[in-house]
Amino acid sequence: MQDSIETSQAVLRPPDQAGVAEPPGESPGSQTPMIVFDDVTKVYEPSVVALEGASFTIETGEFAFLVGASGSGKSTLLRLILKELEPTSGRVIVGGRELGRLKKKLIPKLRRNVGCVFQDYKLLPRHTAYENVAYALKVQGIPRREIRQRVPEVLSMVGLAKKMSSFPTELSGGEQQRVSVARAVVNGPPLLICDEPTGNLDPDTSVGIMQLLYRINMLGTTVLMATHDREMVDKMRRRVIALERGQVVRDERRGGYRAIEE
Amino acid sequence: MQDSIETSQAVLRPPDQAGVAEPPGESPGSQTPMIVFDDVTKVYEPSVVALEGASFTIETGEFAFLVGASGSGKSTLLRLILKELEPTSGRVIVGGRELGRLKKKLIPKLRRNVGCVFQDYKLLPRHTAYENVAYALKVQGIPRREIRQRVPEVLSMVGLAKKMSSFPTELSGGEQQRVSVARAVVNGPPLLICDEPTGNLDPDTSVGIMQLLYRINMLGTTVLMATHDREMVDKMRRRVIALERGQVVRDERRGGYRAIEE
Amino acid sequence: MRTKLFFSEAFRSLSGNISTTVAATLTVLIGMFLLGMFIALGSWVLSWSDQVEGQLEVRVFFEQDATPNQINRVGDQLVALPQAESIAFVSSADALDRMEQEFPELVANLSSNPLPDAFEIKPGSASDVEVIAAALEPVPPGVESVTFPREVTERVREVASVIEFVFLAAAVILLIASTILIANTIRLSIFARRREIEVMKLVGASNWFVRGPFMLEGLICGLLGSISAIVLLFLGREFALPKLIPPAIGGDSGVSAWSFELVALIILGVGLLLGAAGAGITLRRFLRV
Amino acid sequence: MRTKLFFSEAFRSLSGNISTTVAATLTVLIGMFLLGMFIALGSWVLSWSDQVEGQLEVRVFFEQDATPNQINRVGDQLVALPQAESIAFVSSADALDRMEQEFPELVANLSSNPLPDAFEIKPGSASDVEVIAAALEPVPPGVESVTFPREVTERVREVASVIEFVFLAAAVILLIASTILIANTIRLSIFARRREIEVMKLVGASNWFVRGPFMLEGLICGLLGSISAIVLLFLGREFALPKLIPPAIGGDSGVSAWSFELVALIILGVGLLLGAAGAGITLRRFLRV
Ligand SMILES: Nc1ncnc2c1ncn2[C@@H]1O[C@H](COP(=O)(O)OP(=O)(O)OP(=O)(O)O)[C@@H](O)[C@H]1O
Ligand SMILES: Nc1ncnc2c1ncn2[C@@H]1O[C@H](COP(=O)(O)OP(=O)(O)OP(=O)(O)O)[C@@H](O)[C@H]1O
Ligand SMILES: [Mg+2]
Ligand SMILES: [Mg+2]
Repeated sequence: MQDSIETSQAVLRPPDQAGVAEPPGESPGSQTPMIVFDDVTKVYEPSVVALEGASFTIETGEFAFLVGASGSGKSTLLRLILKELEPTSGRVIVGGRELGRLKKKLIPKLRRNVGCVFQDYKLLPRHTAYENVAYALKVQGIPRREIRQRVPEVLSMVGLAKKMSSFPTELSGGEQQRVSVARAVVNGPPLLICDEPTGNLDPDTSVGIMQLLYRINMLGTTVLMATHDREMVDKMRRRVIALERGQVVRDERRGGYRAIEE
Repeated sequence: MQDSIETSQAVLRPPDQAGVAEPPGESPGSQTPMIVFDDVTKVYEPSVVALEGASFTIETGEFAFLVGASGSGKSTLLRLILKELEPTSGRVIVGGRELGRLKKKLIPKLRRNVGCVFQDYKLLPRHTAYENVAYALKVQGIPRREIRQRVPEVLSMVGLAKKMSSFPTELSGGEQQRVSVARAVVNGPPLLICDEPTGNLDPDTSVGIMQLLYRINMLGTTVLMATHDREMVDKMRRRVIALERGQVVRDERRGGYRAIEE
Repeated sequence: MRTKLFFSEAFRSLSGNISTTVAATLTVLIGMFLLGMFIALGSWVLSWSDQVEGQLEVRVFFEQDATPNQINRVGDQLVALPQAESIAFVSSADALDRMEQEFPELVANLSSNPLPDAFEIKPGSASDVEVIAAALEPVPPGVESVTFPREVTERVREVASVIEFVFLAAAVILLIASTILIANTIRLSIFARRREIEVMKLVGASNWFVRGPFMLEGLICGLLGSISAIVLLFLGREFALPKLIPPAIGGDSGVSAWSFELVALIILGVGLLLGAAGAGITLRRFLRV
Repeated sequence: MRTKLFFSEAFRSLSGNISTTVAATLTVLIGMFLLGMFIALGSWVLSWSDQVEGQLEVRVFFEQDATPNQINRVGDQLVALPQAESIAFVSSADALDRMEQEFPELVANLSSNPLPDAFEIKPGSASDVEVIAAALEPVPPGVESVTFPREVTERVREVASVIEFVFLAAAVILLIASTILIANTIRLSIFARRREIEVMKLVGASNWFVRGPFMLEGLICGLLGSISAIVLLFLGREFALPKLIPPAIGGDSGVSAWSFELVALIILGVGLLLGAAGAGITLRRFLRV
């Protein structure tokens, strides 16, 4: 019933370096940071302070975890990167472009260059697993032939080769989550943001997904991942940004889920 | 921003023993099992075998974990208990009543006696957190005065005292999940089924929720919980039913997340 | 208690749901407005065609030597006919006066009055014409001939029946159309909330507990829509019509639409019924969880 | 390529969405059916009132001693009038023949023919009556008098204008109502899918990429609805009408509705436009993600 997660590396593509990753008018040698948060505050009307003065920089090619208690502002931070929300104050810069100044017309282009695994999956209910993943390619005008090849590859990678023609309502929670992962990575975006991509997965499947993200990162994609999986964070020893009540309280190069003083 | 999880035991109520827990015409002394699965098979049209010959019995007052890989049939099993689905073959008996023979009219009564935390929360989008929890009491005709007292208590217990008047779209993923937990436990049902109630919660909040479920179990409520939280299962050492491709492959009185031979 | 709950749920739902509420109300409004307009118009046209029919005449001409006695007997006979709405006696002298006005040259040359005495009978409706004529068959003594505009009568009767038919058919079609449209809108608005209904059922709500607020909501939409339609019709009647229709026709005595109150009542009833029943029936499909 | 994608998305959406598709199509169907019925009925009634108006006559009576020359000159003058639809010359002998049939006693006593020669002119419409009469002012030599049914003309003109107004107003109201209803339904059906639109935008779809399939869907609903309405109207005209309307009226030569093709074309155009534009405009609200 469940496919094993394939590990063929062939289908993973290096990110499209002509995308937002490349700021205009700068030499390819000196990489601009992928994400810059500059004193960003987000207040939901009327008075919920979800983020408060968050400042950090994520370099191109980094792999960073975002941790914090439930309600600490992780999803809010990620949604700012997609320009799904506007910050109340401060600047968000993605791939060298300040999002506050990004023209409305260019928002779709930004989003095509930022793969996103949503906490609530956000699958299209009237599209099958295959079509959901294909949609992310169709919006870019990728030729049909290429879509027909890439989508099954990616779905096999997340262990859903046999569920391609199932609709979201016919998939288990974890299967839906994996479709969301597949959709985020299918077009090899330079930046990948994942909001708890393993929350509904058993430990084994989680490890498979993490390996996939790891490999994608190795090929040059910047990955920012919000998670509650303590074990995973502790094992990976990557950069950890910790939020507490909307404030960045810890930012370590090779951190664990908890601060060391604990 | 986040409330600490209260531990006041006063608000927890022992389950209503006059509910489905009590089979008609049997002496109160000899407890009937709470849940009996008798060779249950569930095939989704046209040919997805989600459960295959599952048989087990859960006694009244037990605390049992349901584990298994993503797509192994956990949610399907739990949905059968709520009579949200009908088994393709086999019998499901809850509180002594065979669900296949339950009259349509009595389904609401069954569901009022089975608290359920849904994997996808299933909150009413046009109702606030408070109203979502209150709805589970209103359907029972509980007086308004009592609702006004109980709902805030339960929401405090899950750490959402300050989010009572927020709508689901204004809550973080973990907060929505906790509202779902609060709704499931608010009327002290004799049976509580939880489908990954901590999937979107950080470890600390998860522990708080687990403690809550544990206390509720201590007061006599039967709890059946599907989960991927290996640590939790290993620490609790309670009954573990493991599913694999729809089949019960392990059923241990004091098990861990993995089988011992592994 | 329960009722209070229903109301509070229905109002929450209405306000949380402005978009669908407005849509449903608007649909009721339009359906009921068209229906009301049609009923008013139709009843006016019917009354007008009635009046036109009433202007047809049956004439009874007497022989030159008919006795007053004979004339009176025919007169009594006519008065006894319920179909005869008005009866006028036109003496031969009156007839000559009329002719003199029309053709002065003609009358100037006459040596004697060639015109007979006559009765002119106006029937209640076109179909009464022949009944009256038949009542004078065989012609009573002293009567020379009974004439009536056979062709015109036929014609008026046909036109009237066509008009009646067209308006009846149109009203029925409009009623059916309104019903479908309103049920349709309610169905869509409930369809948009089927997940919500599913959740309600899963946490133990009985069918009636789910249905109550939805039906109340339908009732409220029906009420709002109907009342708006009535207000619109009223405004149209009071302000738009008088300016647009020449008073000569608008003020025609004898021609009148059904009373506005009656039309309003019909609209209100239909609107409420469609709103509530529409919601109740549509829900059935979604309650099977 | 892009177009193909749009089509496949639109069809998927239509079939995955039967409930809302049917609702939207049904709304277009009803709106267009009512509109079509009204246009057909309206144009028929207008043509009928035209015909009734055309039966009004202007009569030109000549003096007893009018010369053929004078009569011809007036005849030429009348022929030159575009408002005169038909012109008939009724000689004094013809007039006497007519009268003899109506009042044989009268004519029997006449020593000479007192009736003058005359022209009977049928105007194109009621308002032309006075134009024709005015053209003969001052009366040409040899003409005794020009008469026309002043009161009846006035009356017919008023009735015709009321009928014209009522049908025009009703058609406009129906058009507005259809527009609102269809926009409404489309709004509801899109509202039910706003989450879907949000997701599309979040994975990088441009506004037009989202809008395309929805508009195509609206177009298809408009097409299906309009065609069904046309078929229904056609069936109604072919099978229902002939059975219900007496042939005497239905077959009236001279009275005719607009051609069915024209009505069908109007319906089709309006339906398609409303479907596509409705979807496009409604979407704007939900594309701001
Ligand atoms: N639309 C909104 N309106 C008002 N408050 C909101 C809204 N969205 C989120 N919040 C609040 O902002 C805070 C941060 O939410 P966010 O979703 O960023 O948390 P999170 O870190 O992702 O939590 P979780 O781990 O539970 O997903 C929470 O307290 C939440 O209630
Ligand atoms: N409505 C449906 N129609 C067809 N197949 C379904 C349907 N619902 C679930 N399935 C399939 O049945 C299997 C079991 O699903 P179920 O939701 O019970 O898994 P699960 O154990 O809860 O998984 P997870 O941990 O990911 O939530 C899966 O393979 C799923 O794809
Ligand atoms: Mg979150
Ligand atoms: Mg599940």
